[in-house]
Amino acid sequence: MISYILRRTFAAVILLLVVTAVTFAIFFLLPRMAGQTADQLAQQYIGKSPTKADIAAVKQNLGLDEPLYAQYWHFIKGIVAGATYDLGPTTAHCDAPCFGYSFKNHVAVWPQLTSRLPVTISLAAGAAVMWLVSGVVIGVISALKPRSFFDRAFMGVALAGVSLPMFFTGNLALLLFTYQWPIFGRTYVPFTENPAQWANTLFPAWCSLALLYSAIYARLTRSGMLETMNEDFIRTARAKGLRERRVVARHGLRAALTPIITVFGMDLGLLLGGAVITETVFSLPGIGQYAVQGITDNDLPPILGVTLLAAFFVVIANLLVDLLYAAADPRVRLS
Amino acid sequence: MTAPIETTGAQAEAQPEAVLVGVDKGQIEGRSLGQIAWSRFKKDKVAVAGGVIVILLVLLAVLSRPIQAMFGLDPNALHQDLIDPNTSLPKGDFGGMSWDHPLGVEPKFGRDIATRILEGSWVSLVVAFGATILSNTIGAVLGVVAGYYGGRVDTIISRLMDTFLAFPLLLFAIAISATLQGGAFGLEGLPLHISVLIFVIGFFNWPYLGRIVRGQTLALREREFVDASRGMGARGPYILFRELLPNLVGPIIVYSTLLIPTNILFEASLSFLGVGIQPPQASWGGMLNQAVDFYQVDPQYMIVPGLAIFVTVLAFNLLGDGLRDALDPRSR
Amino acid sequence: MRRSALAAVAAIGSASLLLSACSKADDNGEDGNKSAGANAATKGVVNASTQKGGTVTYEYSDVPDSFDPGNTYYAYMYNLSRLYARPLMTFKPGPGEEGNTLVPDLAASAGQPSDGGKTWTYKLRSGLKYQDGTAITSKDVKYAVERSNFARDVLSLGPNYFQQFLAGGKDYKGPYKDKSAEGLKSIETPDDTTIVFKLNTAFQEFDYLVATPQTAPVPQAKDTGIDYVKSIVSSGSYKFQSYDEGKQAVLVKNENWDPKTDPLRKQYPDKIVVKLKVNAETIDQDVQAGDAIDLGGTGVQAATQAKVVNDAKLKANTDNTYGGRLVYMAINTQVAPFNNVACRKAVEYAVDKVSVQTAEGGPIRGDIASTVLPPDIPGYQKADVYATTGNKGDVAKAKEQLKACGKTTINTNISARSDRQQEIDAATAIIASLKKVGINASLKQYPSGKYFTDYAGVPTFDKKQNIGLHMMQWGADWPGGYGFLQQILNGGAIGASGNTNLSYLDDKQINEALAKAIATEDETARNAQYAAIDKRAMDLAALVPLTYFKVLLFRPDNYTNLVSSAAFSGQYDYLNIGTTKK
Amino acid sequence: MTELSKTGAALGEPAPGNAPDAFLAVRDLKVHFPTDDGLVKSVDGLSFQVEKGKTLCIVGESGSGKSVTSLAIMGLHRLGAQGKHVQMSGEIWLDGKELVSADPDEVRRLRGREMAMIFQDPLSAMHPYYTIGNQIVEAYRVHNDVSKKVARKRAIEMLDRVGIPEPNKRVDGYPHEFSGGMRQRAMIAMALVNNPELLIADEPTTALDVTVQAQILDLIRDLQKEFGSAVVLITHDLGVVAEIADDVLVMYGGRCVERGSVDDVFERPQHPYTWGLLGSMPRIDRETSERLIPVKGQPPSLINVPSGCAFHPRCPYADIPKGDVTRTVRPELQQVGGGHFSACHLSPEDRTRIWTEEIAPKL
Repeated sequence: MISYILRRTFAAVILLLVVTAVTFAIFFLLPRMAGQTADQLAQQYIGKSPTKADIAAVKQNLGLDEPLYAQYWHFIKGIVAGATYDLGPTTAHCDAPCFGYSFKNHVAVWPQLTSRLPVTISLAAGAAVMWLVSGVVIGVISALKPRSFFDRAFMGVALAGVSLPMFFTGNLALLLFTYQWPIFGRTYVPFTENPAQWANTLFPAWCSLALLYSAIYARLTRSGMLETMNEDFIRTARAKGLRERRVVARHGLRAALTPIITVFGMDLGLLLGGAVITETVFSLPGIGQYAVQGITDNDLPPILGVTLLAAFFVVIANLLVDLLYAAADPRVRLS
Repeated sequence: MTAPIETTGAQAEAQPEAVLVGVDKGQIEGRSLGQIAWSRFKKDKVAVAGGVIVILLVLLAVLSRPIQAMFGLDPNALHQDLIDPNTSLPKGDFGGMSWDHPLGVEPKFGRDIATRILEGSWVSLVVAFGATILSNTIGAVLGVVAGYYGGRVDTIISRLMDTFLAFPLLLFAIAISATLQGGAFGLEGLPLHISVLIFVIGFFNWPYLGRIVRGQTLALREREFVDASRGMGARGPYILFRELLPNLVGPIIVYSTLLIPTNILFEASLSFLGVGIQPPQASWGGMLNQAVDFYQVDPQYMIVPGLAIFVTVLAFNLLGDGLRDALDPRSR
Repeated sequence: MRRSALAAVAAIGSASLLLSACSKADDNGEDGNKSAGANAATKGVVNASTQKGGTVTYEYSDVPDSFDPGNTYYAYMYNLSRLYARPLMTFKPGPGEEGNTLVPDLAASAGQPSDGGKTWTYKLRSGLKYQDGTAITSKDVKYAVERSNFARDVLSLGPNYFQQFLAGGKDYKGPYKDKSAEGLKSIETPDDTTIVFKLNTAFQEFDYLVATPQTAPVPQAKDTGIDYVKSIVSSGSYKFQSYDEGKQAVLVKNENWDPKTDPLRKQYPDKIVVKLKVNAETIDQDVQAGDAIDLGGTGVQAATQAKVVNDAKLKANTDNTYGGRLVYMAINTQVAPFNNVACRKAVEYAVDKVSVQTAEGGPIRGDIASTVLPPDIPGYQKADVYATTGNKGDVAKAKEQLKACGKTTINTNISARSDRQQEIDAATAIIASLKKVGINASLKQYPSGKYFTDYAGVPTFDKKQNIGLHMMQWGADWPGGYGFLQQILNGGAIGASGNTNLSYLDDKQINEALAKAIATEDETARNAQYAAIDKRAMDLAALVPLTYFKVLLFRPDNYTNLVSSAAFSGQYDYLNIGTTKK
Repeated sequence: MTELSKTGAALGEPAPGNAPDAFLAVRDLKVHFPTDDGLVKSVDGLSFQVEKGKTLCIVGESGSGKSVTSLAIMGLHRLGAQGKHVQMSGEIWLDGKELVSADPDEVRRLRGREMAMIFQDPLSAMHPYYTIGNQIVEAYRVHNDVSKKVARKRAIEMLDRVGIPEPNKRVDGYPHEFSGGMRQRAMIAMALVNNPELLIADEPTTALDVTVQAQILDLIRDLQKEFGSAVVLITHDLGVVAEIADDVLVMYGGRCVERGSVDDVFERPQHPYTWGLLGSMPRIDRETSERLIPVKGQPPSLINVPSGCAFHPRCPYADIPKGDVTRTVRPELQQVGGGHFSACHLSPEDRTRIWTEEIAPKL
């Protein structure tokens, strides 16, 4: 088991490095794809009628004229050791882990991320609980009575849920619950400040997300459950004379739910990486919204930062899932 | 006579089965599987309904421009006489529904919503299909290669998949399409936006099908007919594309049908966030984006495109589910 | 280019305003203003009161470029920053155009021009102190100007007029690079209360220039460049208690501010809170609840307006007035066939301005425009060179001009800023009306961040992409004709990129007239010249004026001394707003 | 011999309703599954019985209904998702109790205690997430109210009994950590943990290689002796049959085509299908080429079973009886000797002739 953990962790770290490299490269190349020169990039950071000298200065401060690998190296160094940028009279310090420095708003990206993370986590966690519970329960019930009325009804709803665009349901929810009948709050309140308010404002967002995901999970659970209940070991369990309830709970669920851990982990990871649309629709100041902000300001460091953080979450989620899986399924540990 | 204990289990098993079953197994399967699937599918009313709707939608999309021409519809024609300048909302109830404008008109411009939905349909489907084809071509080829050759090739491709799956797809898509908006690759305007969308949506989610195909290939690789053709001295590529791929058509089709709706949603999301199709070109996501400013005073402007997306996606999902169930009854 | 509150408009994406319009220059018989209190703050001070104490809250849906008085270019920050940073001159809190009156702030009196307006001398009031009690000297003012105008690689966000007009400004590298004791030679400080600006050309509106926050004193010892924003040393009636980047700033009374040195500020509330990144709809709710002011000052959301429009009581609490800005479409005089004036005139006649106005949100959003200068800018003179019946455009006349230009049809492109809904809407309407006369324009959108640096502002790019028309909005940097016209009509300043003169009009007559006007001492004469320039530009059909931008503000009940000032794009003057709430 | 005739007699007179004296008796069992494609008649009127201490082997090609029969006895068809749809009729008497009509929970309580089952592929038949011991303990504690500790001791003792080395260590192993043979032994241990009187083994040796096969069979035989339980062993391997069976039942298309003692069926088989099976049974003392007489054609569809004799489409002798009786009339089981039954239209003479002249010499 230990060696397994070590192996997976190592793999995760490598993966993370690769992802950062690729991400960085893309964001380095993108503007150039769009035909931007280092000069033009620098110019964005200066007001109007800039002089050549100004541009040169900015270019140098931002290291825009350095080659890709050099910039990447600085970036990685920044994450590990922090970085400093020469800004004329002062130098801006960006302490480790330095996920970049937004020259548009003159703030280090990392503190911004950490200050916004709680929002995204609140959103993701709350929704996750909702959809996991509802999804799995519904899935199991329908699987035990396949093609029953209940099953058909729920699967119908689930399919509809999967087919509804988030930004549609979200706005509908807003229209109904914050405008038509203003039951829920509009501006995010930190849990630490006022848990009740916190839940109250997040509730519509949770529901909209949960609707989507629980639909997916109901379908996953159902098919997984159906498959498992056809397995030989279920027949064996019955042959032992176990009560059906025990067969389902101890033998069926255990096997059917394990693969769902994987999907759940991945989804959670992705969601933490920025529920961009949900945060936009419900104007929650999470990291997804931060990325969108960066895009409207065309300020790359925040976008890059968020993307990397997101990738980080996914990879970590991946790792945890693998470990969980290994804990759940003895067969994995060997391979 | 005494029974010969010495017979090996393998033989003992092989003999009666093989002999009694008689002629070539593969054939029978090959023939019947498709038939069974089809007959099952036909029985699945819902799926058939989905299929019908999908066909209609595709027709609608393909004929979108001709229809407009035929009835002299212009998605960008203004009807501001139908707008109250002080509220910029359509005059009359239900977003200005009328015989000329069955689905009402837009705020501000009074453009006919029905026509814009029609116009948006082809954009939506072109992007969705394009992206699906792109990602599934990459996925299928790499998947089958990984599965067939195994070893180092497999390792590399699998790692590649992990890497791609680790990318926050939506963020990437947003960032890329936002940056390339002004013009890139000598493209601009609608062609640029469509191709950028196809690229960002298609290029990053190939690993999903890739994994499926790889798995299937691993299973197939050991099957007799592959050994057979290998025995007959067929070379890698031949086996890959003439022997293996045809047997993977099933899963690929199913997965594609299920990927298209996802991509439709994806395109809509990007256009909704304002980094996809750009106005005045009509697109469903774009319409929703516009509608957000008005949803409290003119909800119907938001609901129409929302439902358009919903119905389309639902139809594809129904069809996809039906196909999958037909090919793999256990998943029912 | 004063970005003013437009960015905010874009950010909020607020599309339409629903109140029926009304304001001085607009006599199209709208009756919206007949109701008691509507537009009251544009005519006088509303809730005038001297009540002290309480907390005044400002809310903004976005973040400002910077709180640093030397590094901002937004009207609302010009307005707000005066609470903690006193410029040499400033605007008198007054309704409408009365607010355009300049009054001395840090200076004891208006500037003394000499040498025909090439030299300007200001005397500071006595007894001025920073929040830490140290004295404010003219050196600090000099330093403030140097840092804000000459270190573009550090503080880049503000305008750089001083760099343009101070003698030797082009060669000075700014205080961060040039450590020499005397710094910029063309600003002299003979003693601690005197400051002298030596210009490279006669500039009669210099008082307006020194009314920007850029002249608010900054102690060199305390300046940390870009980080100064985190530790701003107040010279005004309030000082920073806390500053949370991108979230909120809290201002409290500055004990070391002496009322005797300041006839303007009253220091009514105990506390001033500026909340950033507040959801736009929430702002509307809070404003209507009477407990907040929309810092951006651009007006309420579509939904709120829907509520307001049908409610006389609510309507009575609103102010709908000019935002000191012209929404127009520049015709690129260097891109064929618009190098031919006839073709440009064809466009002038073709555009259906009512359609554009409706697309932008109706009369509330702006009045139909026919001149370059908006009505609330000195020098405005009513005129309509290309009048068409009902402003709905005139296809016949347009076709005529087209023929005169030797064309039957034109294919061109029209550029707009992708993140500015209003521009795109206007362009969409224009495209439709141009089509009627055989001009096929297709919309091209570019991110506003690069609009001038990479796209519309780059002549070669426009030629290559055949972009003959540019959507544009312009706000005066100060309520004077020069500040408005110079940036968008001066042919002398056309460069390889970053141009704001999107007509690329390089008309000798205009260029000279501009130089002449700014040197003219007599104000009425000066303004007459601006009017002439305006007319000349219209005769050359350099641009199509679309609407005079207007804002719709909701007056919070609990706040006192609310007065909408033309000097700040119609925003309430933030200097002395108090609250009745304890 | 007397034994055989006795059972034969018992089977001669079917007495529906009242309990037979046999330990396990199946009477006219029918198991049908309705599917989208039609009604699948997996078992269609099957009767047989087994005494304690005896072993009945059910042989037949896949899809002939052998496994379904076993599951029917265990009452496993009526459980789970498809349970509702199964149509079962006939009687299954176990030690005087009738199971088909019995309350499912009653059957459940018998399951694992009085009757236990060994499945074909132990790897998939054991839960991958639980240790072997864990699963045996579970099986034990369902029917015996004892502490985990006791149950565990029992499990270890059983593992030891089925010949698993160092059982007290292996008890905590997972199925995938066991070798095929060991797994099957564990499976058997699990089945026998409650000393069932009826042991059903569904192809217990198929997945294993010869040597292990032999060991497993020996094990089953020994255990049977020890517990004196009745064994129903399902297989398509006549080798296994010859090895272990007392009686043999040949199934074809969901019905019994021939039944009798091992000697009867192996020495004087009466049904062409049985001949086919025997013919296809390899023998090392012959050349491969000449020894196989394969039965041509494919197994019958269980949805629409061929009219008349289900085997006629593949039967080389289908034309010998006059008229098209083989195509129209379904042959009934007829006693062809003491306790030896066969369902075939061929006249006894023809059968003896064909067997002695055509088939036997080739074997």
